[in-house]
Amino acid sequence: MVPLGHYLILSAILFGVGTMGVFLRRNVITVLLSIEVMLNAVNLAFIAFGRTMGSVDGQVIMFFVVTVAAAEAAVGLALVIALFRHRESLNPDTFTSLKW
Amino acid sequence: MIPLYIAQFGIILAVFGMLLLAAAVMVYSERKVAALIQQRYGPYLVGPKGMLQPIADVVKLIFKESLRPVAADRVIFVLAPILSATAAFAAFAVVPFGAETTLFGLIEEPIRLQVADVNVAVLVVFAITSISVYGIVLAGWSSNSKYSLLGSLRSASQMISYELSYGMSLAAVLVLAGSLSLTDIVNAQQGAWLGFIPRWFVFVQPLGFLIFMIAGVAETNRAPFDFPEAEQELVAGYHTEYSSTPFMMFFLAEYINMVTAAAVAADLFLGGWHGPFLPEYLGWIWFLVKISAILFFYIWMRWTLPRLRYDQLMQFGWKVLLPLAALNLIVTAAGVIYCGN
Amino acid sequence: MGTELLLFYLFGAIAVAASLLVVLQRNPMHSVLLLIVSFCALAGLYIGLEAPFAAVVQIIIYTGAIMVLFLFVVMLLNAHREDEVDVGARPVRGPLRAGAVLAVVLMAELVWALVRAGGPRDGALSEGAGADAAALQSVRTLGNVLFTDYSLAFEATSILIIVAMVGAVVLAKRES
Amino acid sequence: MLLLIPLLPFLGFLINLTLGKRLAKSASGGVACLAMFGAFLVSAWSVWSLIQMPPAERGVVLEVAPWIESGTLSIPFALRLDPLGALMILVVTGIGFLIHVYSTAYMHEERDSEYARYFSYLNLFAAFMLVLVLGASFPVMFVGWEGVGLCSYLLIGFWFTKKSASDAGKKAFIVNRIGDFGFLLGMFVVWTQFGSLDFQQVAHLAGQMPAEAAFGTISLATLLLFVGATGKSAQIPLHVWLPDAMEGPTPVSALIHAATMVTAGVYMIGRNAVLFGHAPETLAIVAAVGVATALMAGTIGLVQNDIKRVLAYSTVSQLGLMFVAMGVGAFAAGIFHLYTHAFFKALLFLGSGAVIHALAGEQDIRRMGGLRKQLPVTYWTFLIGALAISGVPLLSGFFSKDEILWKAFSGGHTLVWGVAVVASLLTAIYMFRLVFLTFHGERAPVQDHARRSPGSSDPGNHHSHLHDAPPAMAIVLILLAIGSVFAGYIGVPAVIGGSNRIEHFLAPSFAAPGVEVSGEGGASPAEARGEMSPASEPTGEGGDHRAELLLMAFSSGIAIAGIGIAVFFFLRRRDAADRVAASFAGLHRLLLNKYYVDEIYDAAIVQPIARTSDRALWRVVDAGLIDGTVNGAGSFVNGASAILRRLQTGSMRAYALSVFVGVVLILGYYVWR
Repeated sequence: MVPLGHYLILSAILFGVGTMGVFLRRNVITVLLSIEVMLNAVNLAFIAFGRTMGSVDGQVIMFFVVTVAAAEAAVGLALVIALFRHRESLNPDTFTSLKW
Repeated sequence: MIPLYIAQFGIILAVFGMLLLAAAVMVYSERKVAALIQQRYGPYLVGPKGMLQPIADVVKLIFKESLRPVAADRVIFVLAPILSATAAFAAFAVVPFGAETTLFGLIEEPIRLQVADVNVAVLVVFAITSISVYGIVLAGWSSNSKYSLLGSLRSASQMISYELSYGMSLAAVLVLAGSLSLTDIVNAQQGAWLGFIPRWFVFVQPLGFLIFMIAGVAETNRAPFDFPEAEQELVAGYHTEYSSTPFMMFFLAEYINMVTAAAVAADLFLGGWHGPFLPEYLGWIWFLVKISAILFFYIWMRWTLPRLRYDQLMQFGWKVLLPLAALNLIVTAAGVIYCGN
Repeated sequence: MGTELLLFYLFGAIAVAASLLVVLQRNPMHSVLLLIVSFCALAGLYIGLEAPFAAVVQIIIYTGAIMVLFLFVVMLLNAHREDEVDVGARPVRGPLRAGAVLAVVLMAELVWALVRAGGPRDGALSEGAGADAAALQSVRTLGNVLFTDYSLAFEATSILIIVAMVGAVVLAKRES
Repeated sequence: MLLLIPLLPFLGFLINLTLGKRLAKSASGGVACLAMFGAFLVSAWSVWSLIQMPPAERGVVLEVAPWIESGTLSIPFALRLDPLGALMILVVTGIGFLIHVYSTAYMHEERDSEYARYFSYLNLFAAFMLVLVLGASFPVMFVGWEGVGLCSYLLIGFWFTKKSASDAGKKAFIVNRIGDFGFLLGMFVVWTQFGSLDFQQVAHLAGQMPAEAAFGTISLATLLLFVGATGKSAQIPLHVWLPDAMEGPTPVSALIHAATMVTAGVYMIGRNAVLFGHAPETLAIVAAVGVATALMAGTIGLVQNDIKRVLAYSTVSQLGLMFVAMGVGAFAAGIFHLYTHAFFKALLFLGSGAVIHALAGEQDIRRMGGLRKQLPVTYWTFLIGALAISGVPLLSGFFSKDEILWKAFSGGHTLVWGVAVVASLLTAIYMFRLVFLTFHGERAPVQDHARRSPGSSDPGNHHSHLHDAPPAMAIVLILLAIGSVFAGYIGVPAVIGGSNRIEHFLAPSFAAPGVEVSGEGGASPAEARGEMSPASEPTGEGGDHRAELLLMAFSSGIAIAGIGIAVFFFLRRRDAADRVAASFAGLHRLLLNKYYVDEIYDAAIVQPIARTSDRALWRVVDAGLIDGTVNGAGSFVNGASAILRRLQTGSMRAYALSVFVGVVLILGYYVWR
């Protein structure tokens, strides 16, 4: 029987890793991936809590998170493509101008 | 207790071997059938009626030199075939192919003829299929050749598009059976209506079955949906750059996928191992029969129908198959609620 | 040290390692694959948490759909490597490095907070085990909760998906 | 009912304003005339109903709506009709109507839109004038006061494409502003003194107190009001605008700058008779200014060559005469003269208009002459007007002017009387100079460059032959001629068997309410002036009868003499006139240049103001201070944002970082707490 604390600490670590990625990588796609990592960390925490409470709400919320993640990925990637057409680059720091 | 573990292990080995064997048989029969359809002889030199042809092929492939393009992505190039092969094998793990049996009394309490009895088996199959996409995609991308890339892109988009219809037609059956466990689904098809019509879901879900078959063909990248390896257009598609053992793995994976798809179809729609005239413990024979029938159907289709155009494929998948599947699901659900069972 | 704990450490290690690699190496393609690995590891953890359905969904949706989408984009833009030459990019690397450091700090804070709150040794999960696992595992209960208590949220997400879909199409369409 | 009187013209104005552009000439003109005629009928009816009442309580008050309510100050928008107002509205609406009719013909060459614009202004003027006349309190009157000022500006500058016209308009407006300022101050003083602005109440309160021996508050108030009057009625020192106002269309000059508006000052003093009566100092000043103006304008009029300017100066001098009447406390006489003057001066202006019309805009009398034949109607009517204004016996001018002279004399202001006599002599002379030069003798050939007002020039025929006034004009001229012959007979003085009806009629308006009005003629002003000069307790004793008759004869003699002189110089021996002019070259130039008043004003006031506003106000205050502050604010924001912009890197990850820092800090706080 694995204690709740384990899962929470794991999810904290994953979350930190994801955040790190957001700041370290200079490729929009990778940044999005890092965000996915963060989302999954959160999912893990949810499910662990749900398990502890003995309710399925954790899983339900996890589904919603997944849905949102899917939407986010779709739109985000569409944006990436559009951006790539304008600037031949994927570096988020090249997209600093507020309009073109 | 010990014998039980032994039995389990045995089953795993048996399944593994059976899949390899099935692949070999498929290769042979495919060639034969094709030849017959085209009024040729087909393989007949190696062994009696060329039955050992597949083995010859394997040997040849193994002894070939394994090439790798310079610009290829080393890791992924190696990884891709392994991945697809693994996925192919893994998918079958949750497919039951026979009733509970004591293996002729070798062990006391009966075990199920199935590697792993997961209560969400259907979804597992589904999930693994979705993973098997990566084998192809990565192969195409890593070998860094435009043909491969195009092939992999095509296969990926195609498989994703048809996965939806696949899942929906499957969901209809789940609704009918009221369970995600393949075993339960199979058992739900026991017996017969009016004594002679077997309670197979195919009779309840004709449309569902049709969609499932078509989507299955698309999922396994077989003609008329064999775009990833459309010889006439892109040399050999995603495995253009592959040779020797890696190529063999793709080959293997393709046929095993076919078998798996056929097995799942049999379990979902054709009542699995249930059938007249045979005792429960010989149900696996029925199972084999049904699978072979479906597989023959695959081969038959491949050598009969021409390949579609890519846009036609997509149009069909999104604009015809998906709506139909959705409709089917809705109607089924409504029916289930109405009949209240 | 039961098998469960063993599995937990195994999958946890895989997940963390994979995620770290996702973040730390440059090739986006590899990042995607490694992320898939970490997702699979998480799926394993979910099974350990008696949420097999969640695990399967994790694989089907994340691995089978979202990641394929990423893969597509990576292939489409053929971004083999992170472009070192910043095309007219503002050099804001320094502060961003600081952000990475901050992430580590956050990690430390969280862990510390958890440890102080009873940490790994508390048997929090065990009394949760009292709840019958069957109920948690059964897809039926899940469906009931999803379509009764969370029906509104469910509908909302469906709308969200539609909007996202349309938006993606509009954005990615090459304006002619 | 009372409200209808100003409202009808206002409606006409609205109609012509809104859809006048689309209306045909006949339509817009018709609307305007109809509005005026309606107003005339209504006012006639209300005057009739007023006359039915017993003399004591003749007065109808109509409170239209509450207007200004603030603390103790409460001014309803009220109209009041009393004998004085009755006379005025009859003049305004009656003559106004006639002039509208005249205008339909006179302005006929205008484009439709211009035509409509003209009539809308005219109607608006009428409306405001009626408000001015009927207003029951200072503020209401002030509304009308300002309104007519505006309309006069608009109409003087009607042909605004012509610089001289627009300049004249501006001049008139600005000069009037000065007067209005005085008027306002006067109002304030009255308010502080009496705590009310309603004419009746003010008069009542003033009636209680004795006349001021020395210069006091009332004197101040009245003096300030009088400044306003000088502005409107073109008295020294604010007379300069009226002659230039002749740039406007002739009917406008007739209506606004002869018959109605310019007399507003006189009317205002009459309206506040009681107040002025209590301020002998002011009255003296009024008289002095009036007589000075009369003389000065007369002398200038003697040498001017522009037909309309001559008339303008005569107007100024006549107004001066009216102020003389006011000054000597003969309010009734002043109003009476105002009333008769309205007739013949309108007639004269319209006559000159007819001449100008016939000569396609020629206004210089030296280029005229011998028009008697071609323009018989104009000639005769003009002649009648001239006779009336010069005070030839048995014509309207005679009675009113003689009344004033007699009141002045009997009031003991002999000096004033003397100057007034000279002024009226001059009047006779320059009027007939005008008549002779215009209609008799030989006509100088018309040069085309001499076409003045673009308004009255029609491209059709270049007046190879002259045509007399068209019917619309002719009828109006004749009607006015009749008027100026007989208008005076409502005020035939007692001595020659008449019973000065007008004076009795007006008496209540000049008396403080509550003070018993004796039916006797001339008594009321005396009483209103509160026993200021016992010598003006006249009529009734035999001795004064003789004196009055004597004076009457004398003044009529003066008139005849004036005409005679005119005959000698300008009909028989023109060269003599030129010789006289040559021999007094300096004086002649002085008169010709109107005593250089304009030049003096320009040098003393206009230039300094212009210079200061250019050097100090514009360059320093506006450009320096105001623009400086505004631009300073702008540039400050600019600079600040230039600094703040650094935060807006646009790099999403920088933003994310800022958020993240916050998260870490907050969490850290809770962890280490």
